[in-house]
Order: sequence, then C-alpha cells, then structure tokens
Amino acid sequence: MSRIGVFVCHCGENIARTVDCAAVAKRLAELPGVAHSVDYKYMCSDPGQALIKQAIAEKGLTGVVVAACSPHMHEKTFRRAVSGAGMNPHFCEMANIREHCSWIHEDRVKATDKATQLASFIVEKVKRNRPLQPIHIPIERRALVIGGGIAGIQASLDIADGNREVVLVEKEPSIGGHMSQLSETFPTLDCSQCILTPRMVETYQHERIRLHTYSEVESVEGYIGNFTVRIRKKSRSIDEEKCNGCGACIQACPNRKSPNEFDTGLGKRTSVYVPFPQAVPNIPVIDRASCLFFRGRAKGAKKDVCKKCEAACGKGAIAFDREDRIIEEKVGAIIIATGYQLYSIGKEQANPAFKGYGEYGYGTIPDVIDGLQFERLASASGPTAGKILRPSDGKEPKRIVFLQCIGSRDPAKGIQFCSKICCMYVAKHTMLYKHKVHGGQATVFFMDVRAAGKGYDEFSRRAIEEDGARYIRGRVSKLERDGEVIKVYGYDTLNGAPVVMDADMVVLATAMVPQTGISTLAQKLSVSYDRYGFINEAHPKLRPVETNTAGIFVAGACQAPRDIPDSVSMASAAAAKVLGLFSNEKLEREPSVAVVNRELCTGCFHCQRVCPYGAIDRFEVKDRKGALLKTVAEVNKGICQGCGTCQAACPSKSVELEGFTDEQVFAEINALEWTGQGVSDEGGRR
Amino acid sequence: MTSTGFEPKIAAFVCNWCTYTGADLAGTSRIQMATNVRIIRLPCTGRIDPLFIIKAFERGADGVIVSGCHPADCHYTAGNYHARRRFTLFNDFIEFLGIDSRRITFSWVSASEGQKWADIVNDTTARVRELGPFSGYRDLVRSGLTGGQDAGT
Amino acid sequence: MTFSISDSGLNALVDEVIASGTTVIAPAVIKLSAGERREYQKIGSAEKMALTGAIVSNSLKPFIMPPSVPLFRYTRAKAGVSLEPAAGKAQAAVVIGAQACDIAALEIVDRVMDWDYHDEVWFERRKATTVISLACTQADASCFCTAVGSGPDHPRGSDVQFLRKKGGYLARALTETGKAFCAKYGSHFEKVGDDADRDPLIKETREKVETNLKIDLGAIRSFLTRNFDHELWNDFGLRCHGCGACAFACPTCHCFDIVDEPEGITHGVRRRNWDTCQTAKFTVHASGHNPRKDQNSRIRQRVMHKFQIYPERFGDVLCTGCGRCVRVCAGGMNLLEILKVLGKSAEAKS
Amino acid sequence: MRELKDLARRLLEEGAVKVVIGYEEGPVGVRPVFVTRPADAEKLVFNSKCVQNLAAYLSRRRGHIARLGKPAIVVKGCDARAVAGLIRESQLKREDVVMIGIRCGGVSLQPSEEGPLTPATVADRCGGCESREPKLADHLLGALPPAPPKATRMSELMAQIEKMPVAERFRFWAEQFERCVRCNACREVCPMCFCERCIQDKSQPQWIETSPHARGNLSWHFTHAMHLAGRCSSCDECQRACPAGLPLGLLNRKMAEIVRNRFEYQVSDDPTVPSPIGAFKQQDPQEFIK
Repeated sequence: MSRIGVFVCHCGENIARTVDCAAVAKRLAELPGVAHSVDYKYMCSDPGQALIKQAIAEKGLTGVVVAACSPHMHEKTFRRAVSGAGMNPHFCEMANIREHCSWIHEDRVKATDKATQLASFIVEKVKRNRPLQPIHIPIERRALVIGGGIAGIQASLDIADGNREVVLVEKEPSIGGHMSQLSETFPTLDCSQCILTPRMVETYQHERIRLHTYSEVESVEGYIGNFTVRIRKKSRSIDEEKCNGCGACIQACPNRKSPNEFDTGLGKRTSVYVPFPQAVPNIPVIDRASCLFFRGRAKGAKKDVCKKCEAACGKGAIAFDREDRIIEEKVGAIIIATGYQLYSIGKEQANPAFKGYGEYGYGTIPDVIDGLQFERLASASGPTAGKILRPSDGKEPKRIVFLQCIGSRDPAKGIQFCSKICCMYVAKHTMLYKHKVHGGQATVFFMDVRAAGKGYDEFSRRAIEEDGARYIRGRVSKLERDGEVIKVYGYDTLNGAPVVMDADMVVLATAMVPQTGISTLAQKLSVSYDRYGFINEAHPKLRPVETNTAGIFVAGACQAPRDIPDSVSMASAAAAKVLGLFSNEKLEREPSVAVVNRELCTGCFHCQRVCPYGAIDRFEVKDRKGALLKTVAEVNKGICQGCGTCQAACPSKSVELEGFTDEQVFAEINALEWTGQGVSDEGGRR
Repeated sequence: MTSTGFEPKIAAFVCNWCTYTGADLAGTSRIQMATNVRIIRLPCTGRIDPLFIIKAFERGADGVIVSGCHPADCHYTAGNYHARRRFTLFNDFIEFLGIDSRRITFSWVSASEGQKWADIVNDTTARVRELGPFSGYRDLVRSGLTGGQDAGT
Repeated sequence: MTFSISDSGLNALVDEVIASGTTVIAPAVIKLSAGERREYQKIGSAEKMALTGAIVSNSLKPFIMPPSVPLFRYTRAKAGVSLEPAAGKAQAAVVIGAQACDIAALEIVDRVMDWDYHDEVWFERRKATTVISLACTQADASCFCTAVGSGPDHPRGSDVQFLRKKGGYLARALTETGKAFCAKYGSHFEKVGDDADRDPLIKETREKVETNLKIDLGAIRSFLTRNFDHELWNDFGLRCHGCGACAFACPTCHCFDIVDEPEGITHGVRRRNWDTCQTAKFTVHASGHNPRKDQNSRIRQRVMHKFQIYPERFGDVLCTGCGRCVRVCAGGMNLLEILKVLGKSAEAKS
Repeated sequence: MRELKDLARRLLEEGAVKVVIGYEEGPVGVRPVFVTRPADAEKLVFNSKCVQNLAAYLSRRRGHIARLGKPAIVVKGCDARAVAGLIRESQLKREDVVMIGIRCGGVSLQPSEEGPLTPATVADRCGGCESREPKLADHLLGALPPAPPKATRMSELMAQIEKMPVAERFRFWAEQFERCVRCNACREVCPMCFCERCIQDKSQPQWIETSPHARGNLSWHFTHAMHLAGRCSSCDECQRACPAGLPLGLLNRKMAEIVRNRFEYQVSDDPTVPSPIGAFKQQDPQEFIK
C-alpha cells in the first residue's frame, strides 16, 4: 500500500487567496493511500523543503505530491529535496494549483474543488510511479565534421584546439569550399584567399584533425556519443603517401581542355590536376572521365595508352589501379557543414519543384554569367588573372547589368526564401568592377536591398554613392542577344516605366540552395530537412545549431543561406556544443524513455515507423539453443527522447514510456470522477 | 451558468512543451477562465491514445480537450504529426458511433498562446454546457443484464 | 394433467401474464443486419411471439445467467471497504415456447450450481422463472438432442410442456409450479386427454434428429477417461479460432470470470461475466505459463468436460444437443463430427 | 477444382510445403481444411462457398498450425490483402508461405449457401471487387469467372445510419453493442489481430472493460476499428463470425472510408506500400483542430 505525502503550498497569498489550501490538504488526506497531507506557506522555501524531508523520514512516505506551482517551475527543486531524504526523485511529482488554478479563477469554492482534483490526479499517478535511474551512456570523444568549407574548417579547428580529435570529411579533392573561390569579401573587401588559406593549412597540419579529402560519408549508425561512420575514400589514382605535390604530372598531361570546375567552367585544366594552386592537400587527382589512359581502358583498348604522367612522376606515385577504399571511424558527435550550391538558372532543373529562367538565356548567351563566375573573373588567381573580361570575346565590358533575386523570393520558380548574401555581393561586385574598369557603368535591378549586418548598409551605400552603381528597383523580364550587346528589358517600379538598356555583360545573383545529395545524407543521419533540403535546426531560436537528432549538429549554409561571418559563428557554436558534450566521459540522460516488453511485443514495428528519432531497433529473441523465436522492438535508450509516440501507436501496449506509463495516465483519468466532496469540511466556504 | 446549474466536467490532455506551458502563461498573465477543465500533462500529443478520451467519458467527463504544439513546432519534431492522423481518424469515426464530436476540442496551443488557451477552455465549457451532461455514455452500463435480448414493447 | 389451449387462447394468456407485471420470455423474430432470426426475448405483447420457425438462435442461459451480472458495489475509504448490493431482486418471469434442449440444460446446470456451493445468482432467477416448453416441429443438420439423452419432445425441465396440435397446443402440466400456472390461468385452458391430436411433425422431427447422430455416450466417456493424450486430439483444434462463440451460445457452458470494475478511485462494481475455456487467456498463469498452450488442448478440454468430467461427477453429459456450437462457429468446427470420431475410436478400442 | 488438388499434392509431395491451408466441403457448408498428406489434397475444393479468409491461420498466435511446418495457403484476391498485411507488418516473410491464388467470381455470405450468387446471397465485399485476381500469389489458378452480383445491404444500412441524427446513431450502436457478449469471435477471426496479447486482455491498466455491457463493448469495438485503420483487409469475417449479428463490417468500412478520404489510401495486396497510419504529411488535413 502506498504511503503518499501531500504538501499543499500557499505560495504566500498566490494560491491561498483563491484556494482553501487547508481544505485541499484535508480532503486529500481522505484518499486511500495518502498517509500525510499538510499545507504550508512556502513549500519551496528551505523550511518547506525540510518539512517534506522530515515527513519522508518520519511517516515512511513512498511518494510525494507537492501541490503548488507549475512543475516547469519547481519540479527539479522538489525532486532534489526528496532525493536528499533518500527517496528516488521520480517518486515526487507536482500538481499545478497556481498557474492552472488559483491565478485563473476567482470563485473560491470552485477553485478549491479544482485544486483538490488536480492534486488527486497526481496522487493517483505517484502511487504508480517507479524508481527511475538516470541513464549513462559512454561517449566516444571524437567528432566528425562533414564538409571542409569555412564552416567545417572553423568547427574542426575549434574542436581540435579544444583538445579533442576531429575527423574532417570533404568530398572535393581540396578543402576550402566556396570561400576559396571568392575574390574579395564584403564588407571589408579583404582577399578571401588571404584569410582562408592559413586556416586551411592549419587544419591540414593539426595533430588532432584527421583529414579525408575526396571522400564521402557512406553510412552512419549509432546514436549520440556512439556513432560508427563509414567513409568512402574515393580513389585519386595517385598514391597520397608518395606524392610530394611537385606538379610534374600536371605538366606532362597532354589534355588541357577540361573545363575547370574551380573556375566555374571559365577556365581549362588538365586531366590530372589540383583544383587550385593553394589546394590542401596539394595532391593531384586524376579525372578518369577525361584522362586518355582511362578513356582508352573504358573503350576496351588492348594496350594502355598515354601514361605520360606516370613517366613524369619521379616518386612513382601515379596509381592507376587504386580503388575506392571504405574506412570506419568511431565518433561521438557529428557536425554537418556541407554548404550550398547555386540554384541552376537555366530551364533544366534537377529538382522538379523548381523552375528555371529560360528568359535570361543563361547558357546560350555567353556573356550572361552567375555571381560565382564573376567572382572568378575578379579573382587575381582566376582565369583572367583578375581582369574583368567578357567570356564571349575577352573584351572589357563597359556596361554590366546585375540582376538580383534570381530564384530567391520567387515562389513562381519554387523558392520562397531570401538568399541573404546576394544584396551584399552584388554591391561588392559593382565596386570591384568600378575599381577595375574605371569608366564602366554598373546597373543593378533589385527588389529590395537587404543589408542588415555590421557595416553592411554602409557598404552598399558606398557602392551607390562612391562607386556610382545605378540601382533600379524592378525586375527584368527578358535578356536578348543583339549582336555584341545584350538587350535588357526591365521595369522600373519606382518610375512606373519600362526600361530597355544595352549591356555588355549580365551577372545573375542566383539563389543559394543546399548541395545535391543533402537529402540522402540527412536520411543517413536521420536528421530532418525542409522542402529545399536545408537541414532543420532543433529549435529556430534556442537550439539553432542542434538538429532533432541528439549528437548531430549543423553549421553554415547547409542549414539556410549564410554569409561567412554567420557560417563561422555557427561553426564555433556547434564546436562549443560538441566540446560541451565531450566534457563528460559519460552522458547522463533523463530516464523518461520508452521500454519494450519483449514477452508481449509481436514485432509489428508500428513503433519503429512513428519514432521521430529512429530509436527503435529490431531485437531477435532466441531460445537457449540459439533458435530464433521472434523479432521484437527494442528501444535504444541513447536515442529515445521520451515523446511516447510509440506507445500510442502500439496496438497491444507492449512499449511503455517511463514516467508516463499507461498505468499512470489511466490512474489520472480514473481520478476524474473523484471530487473530494462528501468529505466533511467547509472547503472554501469560510 | 445556466439555470439548470449543470457544470460540465472536462478533461484536457495536453503536451508538456506547448499547451501545458501556454496554460502556465495564461496563469502568469492572470487570464480568468472557466473552472471546469482538468489538465492531464503528457510529454507530447504523440503520446495521446484515443482510449484516453474514451476512458475520460467512462469516468464522467462531459467533454474533452486535446491540445499540443502547432505543426512544425513539436518538441519531438513529429509527435504531433502522428497524433494529428490519429485524431483525424478519431474525430471522423466517433461521429459515426454517435458521439457528438462537439464534446471534444482538438487544438494547437503554443507556449505563447495563453489567451488562446483561455478561449479554448471557455468555448469548450460553454459548448459542452449547452450539450448537457454526457450521461448517455455512463448509462451504457446500466443494461447488459440481459445480453440485450429485449424485444421491448 | 393435460390441457388444450387454442392459438387465440394462448395469445390472450400471454397478454394477461404481461399485464400482471410478470416478464414473459418467448421466441420472437428479430431483424438484424445479419438477417432475420428467432431469439428468446423479453416480449411486450403476445403478437411478438414466434413459436415456430428456425431453431432459436440464442439459448435461455442469458436469462438465468446473464453475460454480466453485477454482484455488488464497493466503496473504498480510509476506514476500509464497504459493500452494497448492485441490483434488485430477480423479476418473476414466464418462458413460453422454449425448446427441449434449452430447458434440459437448466436442470443439468442446476447440479453444478448447487454442488459445493449454492449459487444464489443462478437460483434466484431460476426459481423466479416458470418454464413452458414447446416440442420442436423443426430440426436442422446440427441438431442432435436425441443422441445425448434428450429429444425434440422431451419434457425434462419443463413446468408445462406444450405440444403443437391443430389450431393450438396440448399443455401438459408437469410440476407443481406448472399445475399452479395452469390453474391460475385456467380460463384459457380446456382439460383434454393425453396425446390427443399431437402434430405428426413432432415425431418426424425426432426421427430426423436421430439420423443426425447416433453414439454410445458411455463408451465415449470411458474412451475419454483413458485417452487424454490420444493423437486424434492433434487435429481437432486446427480450424478453431479460439473465440468463445460456441461456449457463449451453449446452454450448458457456465464458466464465469469475476472482475472488479472500478468506476473511479474509491468505488466500483464487482461483476460476474461469462468466460470460456476456449481462449488462451482462460488458463494463463501469473507467471505467463499456460498449461493449455494451444487450441487442440482447449478443444480437448471442452469435449472432456462435457462428456467425461461432468457426467462422472453429476451423471448427465454437459450437452443437450442443441447444435448451436456448430451453427455459430466461424471456423466450421462440428461437435457431431468430433463425437462420431470419438465414438468410432471408442468402438475400435473396446 | 483439379488444378488446385494437383498443385497441392505436388507441393506436399515435393516437400515444398508441409501443410496446405485450403477449403473442404464440411458437414455444413465449406470450411477450412489443413492438408498435410498428399493423398488428402483430394479434399480441397474451391467454389462460391469459400467465404472464409484463411489468412487468419497464418498468424503466429496459432502455434499448433505453425508447428505443422511451412504452409501453402489458398487465397482469393481479398484474402491476399490480408496476407500482404501480415508481410507488411513483419508477421510473415513472403518466402515463408506459398500463396495459391484463385481467380474469383465472388463468394456467398455464408459457407453453406448453395446455388448461384444473387444480390441476396452474395457477400457484401464482392460487388465491384477490383482484386478478383490475387497478383501477389505464387500460383494463379482458374480462369476469371464473370463478375459477381452486387449486394446493397451494407451500403443501405450505412446510408441509413449516416442519415440519423447523432443522438439516434448513439442509440443505434448502444443497442447493437448491448447484444455483444464479448465472445471475441470478431477478434479471433481477424487476420490482422495478431497481437500476442490483445489490449483487451491487458489488465494493468484495464483500458477496455472486459464485461459485456454496452460501455465495455463500445470501448472494444471502437478500439478494434481504430487499430484496423489503414490495415483492415475488408474481409468482413468479423461480421460473419459475430454470433450476435452485429454489423461490425460497417465500422471497418467507415474507417476505411475515412482513411481513403483523409489520406488517399486504400489497403492493397502490395506489401511494400505502407499504411498512412504511422506516417504523416506536413499538409495533412486539420480543419477540425482549432
């Protein structure tokens, strides 16, 4: 038989003003199983807590109900108090008779009745509570960072500097990401490479960072503190141990016509190549699609051809036959920092939800380019060595028109969000252009100029006021090639008049979208993502770098369009979260998790389908001889967050959420009928 | 209060993170509301089994409120989405069984919607008061002595 | 003492009984979504009665032993538990037109109800009920009353037995209660000689039932005593779904379960509900162990109880051949067939 | 049906299966039969009296059948939906059962119903049936007979109930549920009721009162229908098995209609298509939620 202690709090006058606390205590004393029932001015005060501890000891209580404020306020306080008296904290629960009763009612009789009932629910529940112990999970204190752009680099360095190992996976041959492609950065106009390259080198040389470039995450298993990650190291066809990065192979390669991805197709490269001079690691990779040797093999040539690189290499590092390798890493936390790509402008769309802009002739008019291509033209290390020249004829454009919001904020094309950085980089582009082509005229078609950020608005004003960029508020309906010039048909919404102008080059500020394959990766990690593929944060305000899966964090533009400072802040925030997690050897978790009754589970796995966390595994029940009896559900306590959706979905109720078991909830509902009336008192009637 | 003096008994099954906290906010904001509702706290609407509602009727509830986080705001990401499908089935099905669905209010009340919670409480109380006691449900048990073999008159 | 009563006389009698406040239970037609059927029902007027037609689909059991009987209400308080009666006294009732199989069942079950314990719940209603049977003029392929010691015109258990005749019924008052009933409503009866004008269908019905099944109950009983582990039990339960339809339709199955049904924290009702040995739950132990682990063993239990255990203790087999277990079975189980197999095996053994 | 008998005998002889679950002519109409010896394959029949959905016998609860060894099962198109359901919900592996599908021209309401099918005798699910050919089957026997006539009983009753004011509907079901004696035939014949312990039998707490009074009965039939949402194969076996004659098929029919209207889903014989209950869409209907 339970011996429940009920402690009714006056909360000064807060409760006592409308609830007859003495009457509540007196009525509850009549409930079977209640061994002790008192009221007191301030239960949360030291004397109040002492009252509880004393009663536990003297009355041999098996459970404690504090009828007071919201459990969100003081549940922890009272659980700590009973714990101090040697009672399992989960035998203490609160009935909310302040926020849910005294503060919202004036009728003293009714409020007293209601407070009595609310407390009776909790008494009935606590009778069925079980002692729960916190769950301890060992933590593998190494982190995986996916993506070697500025966010991934920053996160890796922060964690490694925090004395924990990092595994950094980058799918391209070099780390650096989009930032390495940029010419100068807003709002300071400092050189992107100059600030990034040292960080790349530091990452490469850091003793606690294991860098896997040209690699991708194959699969992820496990849960917070205990992930097993399989990584595919794609073959560079080069022996990374032997290569010293001298570049002799590149000199020897006869193919010089492959489009250079790093230069966004504006320049050319060889088949064996490093993406850019500052690449980290400085180890070439052979592009098997264009390499004569591999093309020969693919065609089934009897004799291997070319092999000029092999001949040129003094280290014997060319390894044509090297295959992809799968390696396994154990980590305790994961940061996703896969960044963005540009939305594809033309008609063809990989994502059927999006529509392209056929009207801008991107891809058919050579002098219509995107923002990243402009970055390469403006970059000192770019295909034009920093001169702004038209792709079509290499002439210097005298008139450049910039179009903002290509894709962004255009629901008709499938994207509703603002890409955030375009207003700023277009302003930057007009400035870079003006600095390089002094007589040139930059015209910008915009919807709004969004320049919120430190020094941002000043920067964009500078573009207009000092560097003479012409800003026209309105959209462009069509771009048309007219001999050497591009005819721009637009509309100036402030003047309310159509605008037609000639341009030598047009730059489209296209939307940022997540990298291709983000959804596949998100599924491997079982984190949720929005309809564009951006990774969802656990809470948009309060948990911005956590995902809905414990132990997996997010940083940079894979979560939403981000500029560099945002990405770096997120990365450091995620790193801090990871280091926080790693500051303990074991993870302590609230024990309110689901538990499966193997005896009764029929293995229909409805629970597995509804679990938001993928916390339900399959467990094979075998007899003593090892023969399979049945396969049942099993909850991974490391992953379960305690929502209880599985229990509602279980037809036979073979899975129970600790702390909210069917017995406990049933007991509360069962108490609905009890009013405490008939107990002779003057409850509330004084 | 009507002249009959009927005060409905209403059970509310709410999630811990949004509606319970919203009801807390109503309290801290001192928003006055009907005294008829008794909250039972659960972690998530995903935990709410339709049987809770049936059992509440069996125990004399005249009305029921079920409330949790708005879609996309679930503390557990998707518990409320699963709950919503279950509630849809329940809502449509009980009408077929002849249980007046006006006795049940489903709602999304966020932690910031103290006023909305008060409105839900007051509206539901007024509506159920008008519908009268759900004695029909409790009375189901009165018979069962003959196994229904009664041709009547 | 034999009387005769005309159709119109019977109607008048029934209406008079109803008017006197006594419950009348008689076969009446009920329209269900599953079709029309004859059921014993509490009727409100004589015109509801349907004394002929297909075999009555339910038995009289629910009227004497309702599917769920509240035994008492309990209230828990700190001071202890207090009890109060849950329902009023049994109402006086007259059953009219009961089939022989259903009437015999009452007498057979009386034995166990007054064995180690006198069952008030049973006898209270039993004693308040006057039973007027009607010899069957119809039978179907599942009827086998004649094989288990009864027959379509067997009077066992009747206070008064009706036998169909042209334009009315012969009424044989067989017990004191029956005689008193006939005397009380004497105005509707006419005294006649025994057996006058009996409907020939009665005899034909008996002959028909006799062809359905012929077995040696004694031989089966002794076979069962010695063959608990016989391999033929391995097959009987295959198509059985393990529901309680047969047992609940059966006029003689009388197992019950007692449950406390809370209606809140402090009070509730203790009820006595029908139960059946055909479900897995019936014998499951608290440990989870179940001595009757599959449906074969549960079918064996049912057959053994009816044809060996019960007769050993009380003389009668616990079966009146009504055939309802066959009619209600969704799995096509057939007790006649099982008895035939047992009979054959018994013959072979001896 | 020669084809059926030959196939069953061959499967047994070759040892491909240990038992063939099919139909035989019993003493009163067609009934399930479990053929374990090749010679007994002669017992097998298939005709319009083969009403039963045999998939219930594949449930793991039925240990005495499972112990016979690998089964072959005779299925109609509608029965295949139930077998698919068992596969979908991990109760059975596709390779662990041989499905003998038979093209179906409809079945009668009762397995004892002789003669050609008429609107009065045909089972309610047969009219307009679109799955008379069990595609999931390993073997597909017979030629496709003409389409069966259509019964209107259930749709008429459904319309009648839907027209009732809500209080009258409550009385209607209360009267129906008062007849229920909780024999649980509806549960035991249900191929999708495969729980090792039914929630009805869970006593701590006792969500569903075991007493056969209308309150406990409502709770049970409500729960059964809820649990079958998006899962019920619409075999109407619950209704056929009910000794009290309750129109239980209507409850499941209604639930199927709700699932169809709300989530555009119909239970099929494709085990790879999951039920919508257990999934969700962000845009799911919620007009009833305030």
